[in-house]
Amino acid sequence: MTLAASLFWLVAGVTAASAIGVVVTQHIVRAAVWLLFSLAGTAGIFFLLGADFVAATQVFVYVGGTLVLVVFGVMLTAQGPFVSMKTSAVEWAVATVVGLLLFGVLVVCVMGEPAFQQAQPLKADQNSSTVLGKAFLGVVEATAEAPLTGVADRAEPGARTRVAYLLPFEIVSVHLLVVLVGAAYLARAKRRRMAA
Amino acid sequence: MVEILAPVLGPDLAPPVAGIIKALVLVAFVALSAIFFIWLERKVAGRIQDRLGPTRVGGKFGWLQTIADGIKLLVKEDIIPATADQFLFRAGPYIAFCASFLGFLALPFGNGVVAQNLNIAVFFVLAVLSVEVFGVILAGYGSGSKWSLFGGMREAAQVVSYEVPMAICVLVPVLVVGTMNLNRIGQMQAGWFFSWNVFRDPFLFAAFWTYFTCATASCKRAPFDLAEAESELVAGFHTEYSGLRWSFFFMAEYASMFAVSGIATLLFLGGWHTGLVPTDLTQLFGSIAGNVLNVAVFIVKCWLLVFVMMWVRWTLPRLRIDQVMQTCLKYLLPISCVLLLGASLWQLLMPVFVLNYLRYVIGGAVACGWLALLIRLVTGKPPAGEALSLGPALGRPGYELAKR
Amino acid sequence: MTDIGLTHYLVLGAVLFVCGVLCMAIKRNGIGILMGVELVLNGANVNFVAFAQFSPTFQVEGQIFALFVIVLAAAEAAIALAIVLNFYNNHLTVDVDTAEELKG
Amino acid sequence: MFDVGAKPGLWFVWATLLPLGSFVLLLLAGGVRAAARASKNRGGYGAVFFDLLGGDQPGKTSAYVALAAIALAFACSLVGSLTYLSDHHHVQELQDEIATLQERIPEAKGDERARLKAQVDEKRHQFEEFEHQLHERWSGRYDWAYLWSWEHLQPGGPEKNPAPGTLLQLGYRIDNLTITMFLMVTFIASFIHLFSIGYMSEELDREVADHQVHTAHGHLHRRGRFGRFFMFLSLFCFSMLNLVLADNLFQVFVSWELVGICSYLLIGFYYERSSATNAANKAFITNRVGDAGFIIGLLILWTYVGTFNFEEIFARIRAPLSDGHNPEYKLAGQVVRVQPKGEPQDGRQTFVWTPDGSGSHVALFPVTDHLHGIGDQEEQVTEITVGENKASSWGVMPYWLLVAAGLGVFLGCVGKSAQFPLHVWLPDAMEGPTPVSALILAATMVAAGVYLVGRVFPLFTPESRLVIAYTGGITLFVAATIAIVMTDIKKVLAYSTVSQLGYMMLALGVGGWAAGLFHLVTHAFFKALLFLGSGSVIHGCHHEQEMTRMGGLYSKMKITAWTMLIGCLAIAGTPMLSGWYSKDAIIAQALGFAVVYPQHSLLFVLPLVTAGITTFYMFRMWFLTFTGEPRDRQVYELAHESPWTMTLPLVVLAVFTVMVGWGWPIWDAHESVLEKHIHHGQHYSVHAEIGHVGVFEGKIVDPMWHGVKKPEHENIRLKVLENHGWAGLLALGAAGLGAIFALSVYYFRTLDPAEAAEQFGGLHRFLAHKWYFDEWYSAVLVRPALTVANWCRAFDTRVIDGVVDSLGRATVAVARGHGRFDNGFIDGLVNLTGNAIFATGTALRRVQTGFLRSYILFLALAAVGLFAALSYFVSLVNAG
Repeated sequence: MTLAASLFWLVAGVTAASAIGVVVTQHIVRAAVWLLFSLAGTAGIFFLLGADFVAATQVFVYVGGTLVLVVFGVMLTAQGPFVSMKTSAVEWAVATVVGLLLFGVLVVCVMGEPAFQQAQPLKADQNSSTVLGKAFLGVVEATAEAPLTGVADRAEPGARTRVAYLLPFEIVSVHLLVVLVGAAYLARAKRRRMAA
Repeated sequence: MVEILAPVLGPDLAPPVAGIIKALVLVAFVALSAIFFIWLERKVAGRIQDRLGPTRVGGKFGWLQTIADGIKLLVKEDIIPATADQFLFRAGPYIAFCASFLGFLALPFGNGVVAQNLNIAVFFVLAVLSVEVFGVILAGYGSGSKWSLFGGMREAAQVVSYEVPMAICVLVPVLVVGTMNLNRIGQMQAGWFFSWNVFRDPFLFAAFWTYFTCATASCKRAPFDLAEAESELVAGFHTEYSGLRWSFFFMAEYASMFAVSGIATLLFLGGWHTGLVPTDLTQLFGSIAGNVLNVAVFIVKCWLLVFVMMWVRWTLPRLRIDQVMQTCLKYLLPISCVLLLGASLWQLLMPVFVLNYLRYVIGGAVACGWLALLIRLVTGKPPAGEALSLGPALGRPGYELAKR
Repeated sequence: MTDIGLTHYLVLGAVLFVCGVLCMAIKRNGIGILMGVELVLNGANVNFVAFAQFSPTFQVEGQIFALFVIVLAAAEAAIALAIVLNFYNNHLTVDVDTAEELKG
Repeated sequence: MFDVGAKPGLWFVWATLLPLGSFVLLLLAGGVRAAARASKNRGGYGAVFFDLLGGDQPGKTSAYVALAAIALAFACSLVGSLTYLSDHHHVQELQDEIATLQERIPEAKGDERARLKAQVDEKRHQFEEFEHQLHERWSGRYDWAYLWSWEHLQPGGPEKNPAPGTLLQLGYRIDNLTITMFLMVTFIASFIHLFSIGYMSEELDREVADHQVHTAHGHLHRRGRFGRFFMFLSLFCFSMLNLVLADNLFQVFVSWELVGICSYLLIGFYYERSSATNAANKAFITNRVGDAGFIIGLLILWTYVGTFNFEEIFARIRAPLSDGHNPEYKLAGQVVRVQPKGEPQDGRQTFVWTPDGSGSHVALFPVTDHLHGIGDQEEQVTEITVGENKASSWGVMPYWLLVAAGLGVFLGCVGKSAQFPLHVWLPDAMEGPTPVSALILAATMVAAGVYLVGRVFPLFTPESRLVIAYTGGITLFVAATIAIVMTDIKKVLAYSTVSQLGYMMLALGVGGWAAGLFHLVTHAFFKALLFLGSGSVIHGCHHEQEMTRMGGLYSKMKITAWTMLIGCLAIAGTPMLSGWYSKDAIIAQALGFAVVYPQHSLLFVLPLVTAGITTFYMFRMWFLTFTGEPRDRQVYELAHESPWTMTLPLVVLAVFTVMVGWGWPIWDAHESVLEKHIHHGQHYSVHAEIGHVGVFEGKIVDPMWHGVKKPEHENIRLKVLENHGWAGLLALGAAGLGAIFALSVYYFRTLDPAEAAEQFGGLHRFLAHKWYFDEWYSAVLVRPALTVANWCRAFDTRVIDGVVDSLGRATVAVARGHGRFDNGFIDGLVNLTGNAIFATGTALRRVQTGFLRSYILFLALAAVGLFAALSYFVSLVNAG
């Protein structure tokens, strides 16, 4: 077992186990902790995949922001110090069956696709943030044909369309801002309702 | 590190071993510096409060005080309150400490002296440091105590808010130098002190102070230490903690203090460069010796910044929580946005002449200011009735340095 | 076992995805459902980044999509939490089973 | 388009548009203010607007806007007129040269004669060239609307098939008459505006009490309508100026109707008073009668001539100045009458010129290629063939239709200028505010009729002109007799106006084109003066109009008295005052006409006698108002002189009343500069019809050159010039008699007017009832019309409504049947469908648990199904 493989198994195991922990635990704050581990594990997966910018973003946005927000929500809406809403055993059973079915189908799909198994990792020695920055600015290096999907992006390699992601990025930023404003609006205290 | 180990251990085993060694060194450093900081904090507090601080344990300066404290904490009974959520209560300190510690992975102490030379180091450090708050929240929630809960809530609100202007302030130098690689940023500031980023343009100069304020707040240091406000919340989120778990919180706090100071140093204050010689020290003294000096310079700079944090802590009164939030959202956030915008426009619009030479003006002015302050400190008249003084802040009778 | 390929990552993504779906299906707590959504999105993200690593035509887009997903997930979380808060204001609980006004 | 340098006529267009702009501005402002009034208490923008626009108490801004517009219009017309005069200076010089040369031709012999003729030809060529340039400079057209025609579909399109009458135009044409009218209208209107600011000042109040209107709560109280008044004035001025500016009949007609509308609005300004609304209605309806004739005239011209443009109409009706061969073209400017010859063949009809002027048709020029030579030599019978193509089928028109067209247009003028028998509206129009009376009756509306008669003068055949002359004669006499007995100061002036308009019509009818229009201008000045004077008196006496309650006001209002005296002297025809020049010219013209046509001597006697009557009633008015003992103490005590905004126009108008007719030497009635100026502007056909004198007693009188001259015994113009002195003396004598009579009766009191009225009771009653016109109209026209209307209404309510009602009832019955079907069957079907769907929905809704989580499970299941199916199909594809 190489270092990369063992790291993968470690991180993936933690991630998957934490994800299962999120499902299984009855306690919502604990679920949040499991989710934290799962998300952090995902960030680790991203590091392993050479996407360090995405990984850092994952940590920054998810763990530092979203999750804190979630916990906040938990605390704001808690009725007692330890709230757990029990789910009936039947529901558990049905959900588990459906989940396993879904998982099975997905795994079959993934495993059954030979292209997936033949895919070789690209060399991740390039600085991913540099690549991303270039992509945002529309500077795209020549890349090979697509072996994964079997569909060439263009007739000859290197003739990729120059797509700048700066505008989508800006749009998403503005979107985020608007959403935050909207969330603040939605969540603000409703004096009217209190009075009524 | 890997290159050194590879001939000995082989290519397969070298990377994990190197990683483990790095991690251990860092853990040791963090723990040691925490010990030092705790001692320093006591001494500084003592001096500022017109007393001597620890003197008994460990000889003249009381330098063994922290060790004694540590031993005490280690042997203390580990109490978990009955109402506490066991899992969360246990997990909180480790999460906090791990988050703080992770930041050091990408922090270069010298030219190339870094555990993992990440391309997005600044981003990474900020990201993992932000996770620390999660541990605090869990501790506050899991303690099953109202004081703790309040502390955790305050901490969450405060840190999440202050992260925004802090990140924007970090963006200002990143934008100017064009990379997030801390090592690279440090290398770019080689040379005399006016090539430090902080002197590059007025916006960076202002960004440094803003960043430092935000960093102080995000380390929940006074005057922003609402999470552990003793006068209101007993001890805030760590009310219910004791022993080793409690000490982890303090290690985390001091570690993150050092980490944000390190970022400030690297981004603004020339990193590991002394600013007194025109090149990197590695070029003068070779790779090993130069880097040792570099690391020393870097650590001293960070300590100085940490010292300033302590100085501020024992000087300024604590703010109210609403004042804290108001300071962030109504002042620091707009200020940081303006700085970002201003720095961008400055880069775009300023003539090259000004861009190149303004740093000498700012650097010269600041240096002159420091010089004047120093002269004033040395030659200034002490307050009436006092024999000898080093200055208004430290000038108290009985201060050892002054007596010497 | 020793050679980690695309499939491994995709299966991990599938695990996260299914866990998320299950979480959504099982949790009666509104915030729990939100966590499920986050998990689902993470599963998708894992796939995206994995494809970015394994497919040259998707090298850039995979990461960018992942970034967008993260950002939009943050936005979604903010909105969802606001909705949950409102829900709590109206129902004095976060049990989504009480929100059955629209049932047939 | 707005290059005033190349097209100086645009000065006048600007002058026309300025009042329109003022109107639009005031209308918008008023509209905004009215819209904002609702929100004045509510705050917000509306209230701010409302305050900005004056709020409840309107300021004088509207007056200043209107005044500025009309004053600027005057300035524009002045600039334009000066440019025009400098342009035309050369024309008149050329005309004079040609006239003197032509006078010498008959006496010259042999070579000398040929040389003179060549010289005249050359000069005439120069003249035509120059005039053409001037025409370009001083006229403009804008195609306003095309009347699409099937002609355009023919091969070649509209260029090759120029169907006449396919377009309406807006245009302007500046000539001597236009500039005179422009200056007069804008000048007088400016001062009327100024006067109105003072006179209408009480309309500025937030609340005006109208003492003549009684409601259940006492007198009527209403908001002041200052702005509205000036808005109407502006529109009025625009309409009038546009009428004068127009170069085509259609534009004239539009303006004509606008003037009518404005008069309606202004006469009915105090519309709460029933008398005012009645008067406005009367004016409007009476004018409609005239306008019906106008429209008929327009239609005839449109049908046969195919254009509304004055120049084009005249060019078609009247023979050209020259046929291109013979400079002494005998038919120049005449209406050429032709007679059909033989039967029409192949849709073509041949017409023959009848030298004796008895043809049943009129040739329209340019007729065809055969035109050349019509009337060239009297022996030659020239044939016109029409019907070759569509365009030339307008080559002739029936003569009686031309007469009808002329009379139709004249009927319009009769209505507008208040001629007998449509004069009844004018005295009632005194219900409007006095400045309105001055504007309508002095400078604009009534002048429009006279102006139009002058403008379309070439349209009138001798028969039409005779009708015009007699209409004018009857009008001037009838109105003057009524004016004698009127006691309302404004009514006196109203009838005086009718009478004076009669003078103008008479003058035009007997061929005194220049005399009639000259009188129009001078009359505008002194009648505006008199009306404004009367307005000043009324204002000073607090709305007292009855002269029986005035008297002795001289000491109270000296400026008004003096200026009105000047007006009276002018209208009476006192030498050296403007009225003298024009009235002299008219009476001379009438005398000349009577000499040539002795059977129409009445047309001379009537104006002569009326000149005396005019003097009498004008002085009667002045004496009753300003001299003697005050007959009503209360009125006298309260009387006061008017503010400067009212007296200034009086003084200025008085000065102009004196001077406007002057020439050098002043005492020579011939030498009026204004008259000469108008005279230069007449159409050549006037000369052709009336007669022409190139040089008279060594002076150039009519600087026209064409060779056609009426024989001496038919040349009215010659007779006028010969008898001018006599006519002047007679008129002066008549006026003197009238003045002496008035002096003796109303100043020296040698005769008691009341006694006289008693003695001639019948006559007095007859006159006081205005010749029973209103009663007669009521009996003959109004009541029969009402009766017929009642019959029609009865028919309508009984028969037509009955049919409609029964149809309606039948429809309702059918609809009921339908309704039952609809309710029973169709609704049943619809309900069945609805119920079925409802039942299905009820069954299916159980699936909708409302639990979010179960939906998610369904979703997951669906995903499972989808993926399973998908992978199955993919495996199938991969396999095969």
